[in-house]
Amino acid sequence: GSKAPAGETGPIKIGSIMPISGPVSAYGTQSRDAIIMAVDEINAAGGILGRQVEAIVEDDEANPEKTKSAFTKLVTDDGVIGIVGALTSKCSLAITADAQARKIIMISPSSTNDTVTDAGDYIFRSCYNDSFQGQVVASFAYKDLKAIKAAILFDNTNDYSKGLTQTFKAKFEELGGTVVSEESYATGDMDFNAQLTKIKGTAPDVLFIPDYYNTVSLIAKQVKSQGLTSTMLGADGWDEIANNAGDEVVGSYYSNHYSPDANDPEVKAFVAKYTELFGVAPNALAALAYDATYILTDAIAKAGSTDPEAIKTAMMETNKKFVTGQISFDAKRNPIKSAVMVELVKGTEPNKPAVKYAATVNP
Amino acid sequence: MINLKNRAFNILTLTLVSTVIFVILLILQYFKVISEYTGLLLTLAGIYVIVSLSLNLITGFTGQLSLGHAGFMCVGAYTTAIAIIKYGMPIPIALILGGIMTALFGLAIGIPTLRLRGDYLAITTLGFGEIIRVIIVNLDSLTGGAAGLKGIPTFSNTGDFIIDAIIRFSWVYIIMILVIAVIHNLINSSQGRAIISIREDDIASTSMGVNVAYYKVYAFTLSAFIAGVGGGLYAIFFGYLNPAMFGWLNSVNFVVIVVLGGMGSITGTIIAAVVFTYLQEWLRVFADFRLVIFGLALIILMIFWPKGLMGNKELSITGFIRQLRSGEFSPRQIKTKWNEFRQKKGRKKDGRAD
Amino acid sequence: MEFIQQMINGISLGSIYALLALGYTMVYGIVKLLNFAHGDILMLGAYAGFFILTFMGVTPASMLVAFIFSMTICAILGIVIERTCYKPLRTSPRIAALITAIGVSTLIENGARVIPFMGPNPKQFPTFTSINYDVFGINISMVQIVVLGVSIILMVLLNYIVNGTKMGKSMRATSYDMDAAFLMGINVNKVISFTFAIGAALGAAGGILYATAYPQVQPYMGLMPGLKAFVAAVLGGIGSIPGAMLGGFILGVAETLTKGFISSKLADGVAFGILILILVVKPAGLFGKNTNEKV
Amino acid sequence: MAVLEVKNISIEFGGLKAVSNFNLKLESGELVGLIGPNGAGKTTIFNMLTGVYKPTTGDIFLSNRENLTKRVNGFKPYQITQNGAARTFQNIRLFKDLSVLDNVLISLNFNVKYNSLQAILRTTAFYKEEEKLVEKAMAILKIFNIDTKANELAKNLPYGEQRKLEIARALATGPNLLLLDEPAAGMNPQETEDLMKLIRFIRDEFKLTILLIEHDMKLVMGICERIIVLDYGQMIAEGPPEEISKNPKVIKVYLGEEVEFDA
Amino acid sequence: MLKVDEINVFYGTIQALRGISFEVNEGEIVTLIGANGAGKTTTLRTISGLMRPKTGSISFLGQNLLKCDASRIVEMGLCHVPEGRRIFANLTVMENLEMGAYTRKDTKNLKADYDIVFHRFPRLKERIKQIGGTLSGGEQQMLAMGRALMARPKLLVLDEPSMGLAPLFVSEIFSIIKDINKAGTTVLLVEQNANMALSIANRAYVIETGRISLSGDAKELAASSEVRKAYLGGK
Ligand SMILES: Nc1ncnc2c1ncn2[C@@H]1O[C@H](COP(=O)(O)OP(=O)(O)OP(=O)(O)O)[C@@H](O)[C@H]1O
Ligand SMILES: Nc1ncnc2c1ncn2[C@@H]1O[C@H](COP(=O)(O)OP(=O)(O)OP(=O)(O)O)[C@@H](O)[C@H]1O
Ligand SMILES: [Mg+2]
Ligand SMILES: [Mg+2]
Repeated sequence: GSKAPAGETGPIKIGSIMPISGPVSAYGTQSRDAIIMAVDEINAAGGILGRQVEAIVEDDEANPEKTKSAFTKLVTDDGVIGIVGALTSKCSLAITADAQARKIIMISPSSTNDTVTDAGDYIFRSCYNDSFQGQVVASFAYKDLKAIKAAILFDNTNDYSKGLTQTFKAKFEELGGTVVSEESYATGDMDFNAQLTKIKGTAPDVLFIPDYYNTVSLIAKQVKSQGLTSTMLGADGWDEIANNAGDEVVGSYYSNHYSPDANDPEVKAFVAKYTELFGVAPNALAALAYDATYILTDAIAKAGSTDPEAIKTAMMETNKKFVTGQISFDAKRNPIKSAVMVELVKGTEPNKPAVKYAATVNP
Repeated sequence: MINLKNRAFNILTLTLVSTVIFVILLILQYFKVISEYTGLLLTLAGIYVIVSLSLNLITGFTGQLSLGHAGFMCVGAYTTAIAIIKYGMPIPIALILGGIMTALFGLAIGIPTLRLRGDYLAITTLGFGEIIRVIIVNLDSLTGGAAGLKGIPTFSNTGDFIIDAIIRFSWVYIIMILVIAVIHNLINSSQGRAIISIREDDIASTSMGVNVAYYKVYAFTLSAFIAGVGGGLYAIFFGYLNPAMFGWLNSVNFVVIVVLGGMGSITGTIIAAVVFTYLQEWLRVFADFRLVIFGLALIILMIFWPKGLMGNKELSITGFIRQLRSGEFSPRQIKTKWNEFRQKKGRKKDGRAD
Repeated sequence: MEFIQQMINGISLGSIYALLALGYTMVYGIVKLLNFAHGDILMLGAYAGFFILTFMGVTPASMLVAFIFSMTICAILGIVIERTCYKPLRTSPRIAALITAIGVSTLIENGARVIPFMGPNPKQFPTFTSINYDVFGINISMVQIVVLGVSIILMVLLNYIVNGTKMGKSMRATSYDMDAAFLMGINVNKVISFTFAIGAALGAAGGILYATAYPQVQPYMGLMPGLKAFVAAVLGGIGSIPGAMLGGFILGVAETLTKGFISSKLADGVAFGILILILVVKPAGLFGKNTNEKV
Repeated sequence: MAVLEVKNISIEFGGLKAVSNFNLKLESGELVGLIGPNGAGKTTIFNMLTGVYKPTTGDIFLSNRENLTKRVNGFKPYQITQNGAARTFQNIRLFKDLSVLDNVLISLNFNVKYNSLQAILRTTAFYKEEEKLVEKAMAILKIFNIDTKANELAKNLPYGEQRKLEIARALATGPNLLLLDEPAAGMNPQETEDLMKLIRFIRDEFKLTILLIEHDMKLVMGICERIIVLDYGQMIAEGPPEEISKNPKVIKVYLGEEVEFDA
Repeated sequence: MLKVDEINVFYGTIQALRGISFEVNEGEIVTLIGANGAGKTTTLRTISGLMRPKTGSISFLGQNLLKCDASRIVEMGLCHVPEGRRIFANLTVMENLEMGAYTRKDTKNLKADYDIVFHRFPRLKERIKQIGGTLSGGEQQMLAMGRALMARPKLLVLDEPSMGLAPLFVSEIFSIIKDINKAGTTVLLVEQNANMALSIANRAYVIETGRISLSGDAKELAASSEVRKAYLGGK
């Protein structure tokens, strides 16, 4: 295998693979900025193991093919010892087997698909996975909202959306509710009237829409114009919806990794600094990428060397409060942490909803 | 036309040249002169060459625009992967199976669409490609659906990454050479001429005794077979498949490669496929500007080389030597050509003035 | 009841496809170019509307300004694109122009992503508060009615231009034989520019209507509708104006009914399946003339 | 023995009877002219004979070189060609972007003695056969005096040579019956004269039966042994040139009064 | 009226015309004759603006044609009936004729002109609604000619108008040419049927591989043995 060829004195190289271009670049650039911010902080504080940290970011356009070549470049040409990435699950899945084989520590900040960490003990993530999140939303719906009938509208061509659908459904039905209708669409669809008409016929209490905010904001408008009154529920993909939708989403809930309005000092410091540096408030993925960088560098520091074996062991010992909460790893290298449910409420201006912390749901 | 006199020489040079290039590349990779990353790109380029050549067979040589080649690749990839994962088949058999399965799809598409021409055929193949994707997304239990298919064992697992990379490269390279040979030999034969005549004028073609329908379907099926094998290699190469890897925009990429290389030119396609693969990587540093540059490049290339790099000609070493000998590249010749070029430019300016 | 509602959903989706297919078919009909960039013109048109509406607020007057502004800008852009990118390729193989169109499309989409005031992030498109009519339990929205109305008006108008005016005559002549058209004294360059201008203006109008129906703008927003419009145009027989219209409706209704009554997972598959079936039966589309050349 | 026998064929285009109840019998070795005013249906008859159009009624019988006679109604054009009838086109339809040699080689494709697998594997059979094909093609080109241009692209030939290549290409399919549609169109009188000699020569050399359409009376009257005159899709006269040229009906609808020709 | 001066025209790198010069005066019939591939069609295409010469100049009615695009040239009154007919294959016969009148401003007289065309070519009248592309070769040739007549040009440029026409119509075409010439239209004619062409023309030029090799009075040229041998066939 290729051990980090960098001499004991050179910088410690960390790779990152993010979609800087392509359809989800909005997420990728924020995550990249957060990673660089973290690395700069670490270097300003004197680095780790007495060495500076260098982050090398490669763009994969959220295309698994590019993720693979970016990974190979980072590992064989640049000699990175760990990877923060990839962003989407399908991209991460394209490299997990390679990372495991080459003993490269990989920590994905945001790939929530359950199977991402299956490839082996070198693969970690800083976000919770779809099963967990689906369960959180389902129990919130059943217990807190007292919903009995749920409908789901999901993206059938997106693993994230599909994964959440399955776990939500399983948990909701286990709790005693019924999923009265389950409709889908394909990535890029803009018209959901057909599905919504069908859903309306089943009169659900809640409508679970596990997708990203840009699609959700479109769906929400059509939900309202169809006169469908069920409470809408979402997951972490809804992050940023408050800035991208109007009053039609008011009254909906979604699960997230953290709530920027929380009173935690870590959160406050991170949000303030990020906003100052980049001019926009960080989204949840940025926070996760920031945390992932720290989890990795902390482990290197704790391991006292760049030996992958040692870092891996140190990673497993992580137990600390980060921006997105207290994090430690379970046996499958998923973080053990709590999720928050946030509610969308009327903002100060019309058509500018605000986010309100609703509940913390623990595993 | 086939140069009959040089027949032994041709076969010999072809085998020799390809073997020598192969061995050199292997040695370079082994001694890390070519980095593993470059090696990976070379391998990927090989797969692109295979699929692009198969597309060229129908688009360049038969003259039928297909926008569904990623769909063919997809069928081959999934078939091969499933054959290996679920049924434990050895790689060669799985690859052939992938090819056959795709050929069946090709046949199923080729026959009903025989009457379609040009853009109507293009949109139909695009539709088939998308239907294939819809099927694969919905066959969750077999294909992993939207989450993709993981854990496809790679070509070898020696524990030494360099050796593994070399083995992987060899698989792709050898199959690529075979594909080149098959297409080249087919095109330069009576059957190949029949295929080309369809592109030129199908009414004249059928009037000269060419069974147009047969050869169209033949080319379509063979093309699908090769694309399927390419897809199979891709699956093993990646170890992971996702339906999103085979969208219609990927099909468009293959069309771009074929046109840039020159419709109906084998060497053109090869060069374009390799350049395309590398360009994708090199331009990555430009982040969001990458595709801006790419778009611009496409426009400029087409305006200046509307027939692609090679037109329908082939790059040939012997031809090049012949040109050298004939003094085509003698200093004097080059000088006159340069002068002609300058004159032409000068005149263009005048042209604008009036 | 649900069936009627789904039909209405389908027709309103179809009218959007139809509107876009019109622009496609226009350009294709005259220059035989699959203008891959048509969807991107739609995007630019929607952005132009977006700027006007954010700047002026949403009123009927500003809506009108948005339409005029965006259609004008896009028409000019259409002409510029034609002059710089397609004109040099008129005598080249058609596929070269197709690749150029792909290049133009890539350039516009990704250019929009790097232009600071557009950027990669989706933006909310300002709209009127939606008015819904509830007729015997059937839900129709104002936007649906407007889109349908505008598409039909534009189709009639286009049909008139192409079949009833001198310009239309020159357009048809140009489409059949460019050299011969020159020899009749037709200024082919002007005709083609006009065609592109109209095509692009239609795209822009489509963009604003599209963004009103699905209120969001982002650089890749033209991709899917562009593809669907392409399918609709082919379905109807490329080059045929009523064909494009019908193709759009068939596609919209087929998609919606599949989602409503078969399975939403198969919608795209079924839509393409219908396309293929129709083409296998009618190889030149529904309204396409199967011009068998005389031997 | 009859090479071609056409019984009562008719075809309509949207109500217009382009050809009605046309009968024709060509004996082996004949050189027959088919003339008639513009739009009389001559090309349409060719199109029916070669399978491009399907006659609405009637039968067509065609014999190949082995004297095997088949009823060829509804055959595809390639099947007709393979059964021994080849044609040229009124509007030249060469494979423009291919070489002159390739144009001829394509016509040899259906008799080729190797299959595509042998071609791909480049077996000896392949090389032997290729060599033969090229020889054969060159021989045909030589007859038309365009063998020196074998490697030029067809579209770069002057019009007259393109017409010759069309004939060469049709000849290469090894036909029993050759159908020529206005072979002299666009040729000047001198070239037409050369062409006449050529047509006679190939007829004798290849033992062909030839049916030709032509408006150049010098050519038609000069080489045809029998002439069939068509008007509005119906045969109005048939006979040797001398007779036809004096037939008042033919003069009225086709030849015109003032035209004199020196055959 | 038309003056072509030293034009050199290329197809890519192939030079098709090598310094061709000639002129056509008002009221004349001038014919260009020459073997296949001599460059006659190329000359006509260059005059009507479909191709551009690399060097040389062309003027029509005192204006420099190289400054005008093809459509402008037609408006000036130069009408070209191209080789291979180039009728609009998807338009009906009537629509094709209407296209011919595209530049006409005097719409009043159109009706009369249609009648003239239909009188000349009764076959076209029979097929008035037929799609141009499905006409027979000769019918298409008639349509091309009829279309040109509808334009009422000052200078009519004809490229092999008799190609593919039945003998009866060949003489008809030539009598039409004579008639419209009498009515005031100048004609530049390219014909393979050199006998006929020379018999109606005032003057003639012989083109040989892109150059003018002979020129002069049509009757005299027709009589010269050189021309007889090369272009008029035998004897
Ligand atoms: N596909 C078609 N559709 C409609 N009419 C047709 C079609 N093909 C031919 N015709 C008509 O049938 C008649 C016969 O045409 P054909 O081409 O056979 O004439 P021809 O005798 O070859 O004439 P020419 O000497 O001018 O070539 C013509 O009037 C023509 O308009
Ligand atoms: N598109 C083209 N590309 C290349 N060469 C061409 C092209 N068109 C014509 N030529 C060449 O230019 C020369 C002149 O051709 P042109 O068509 O003007 O001859 P022509 O005198 O009209 O002959 P014809 O009597 O056959 O119509 C010929 O040598 C021909 O091969
Ligand atoms: Mg004919
Ligand atoms: Mg000519």
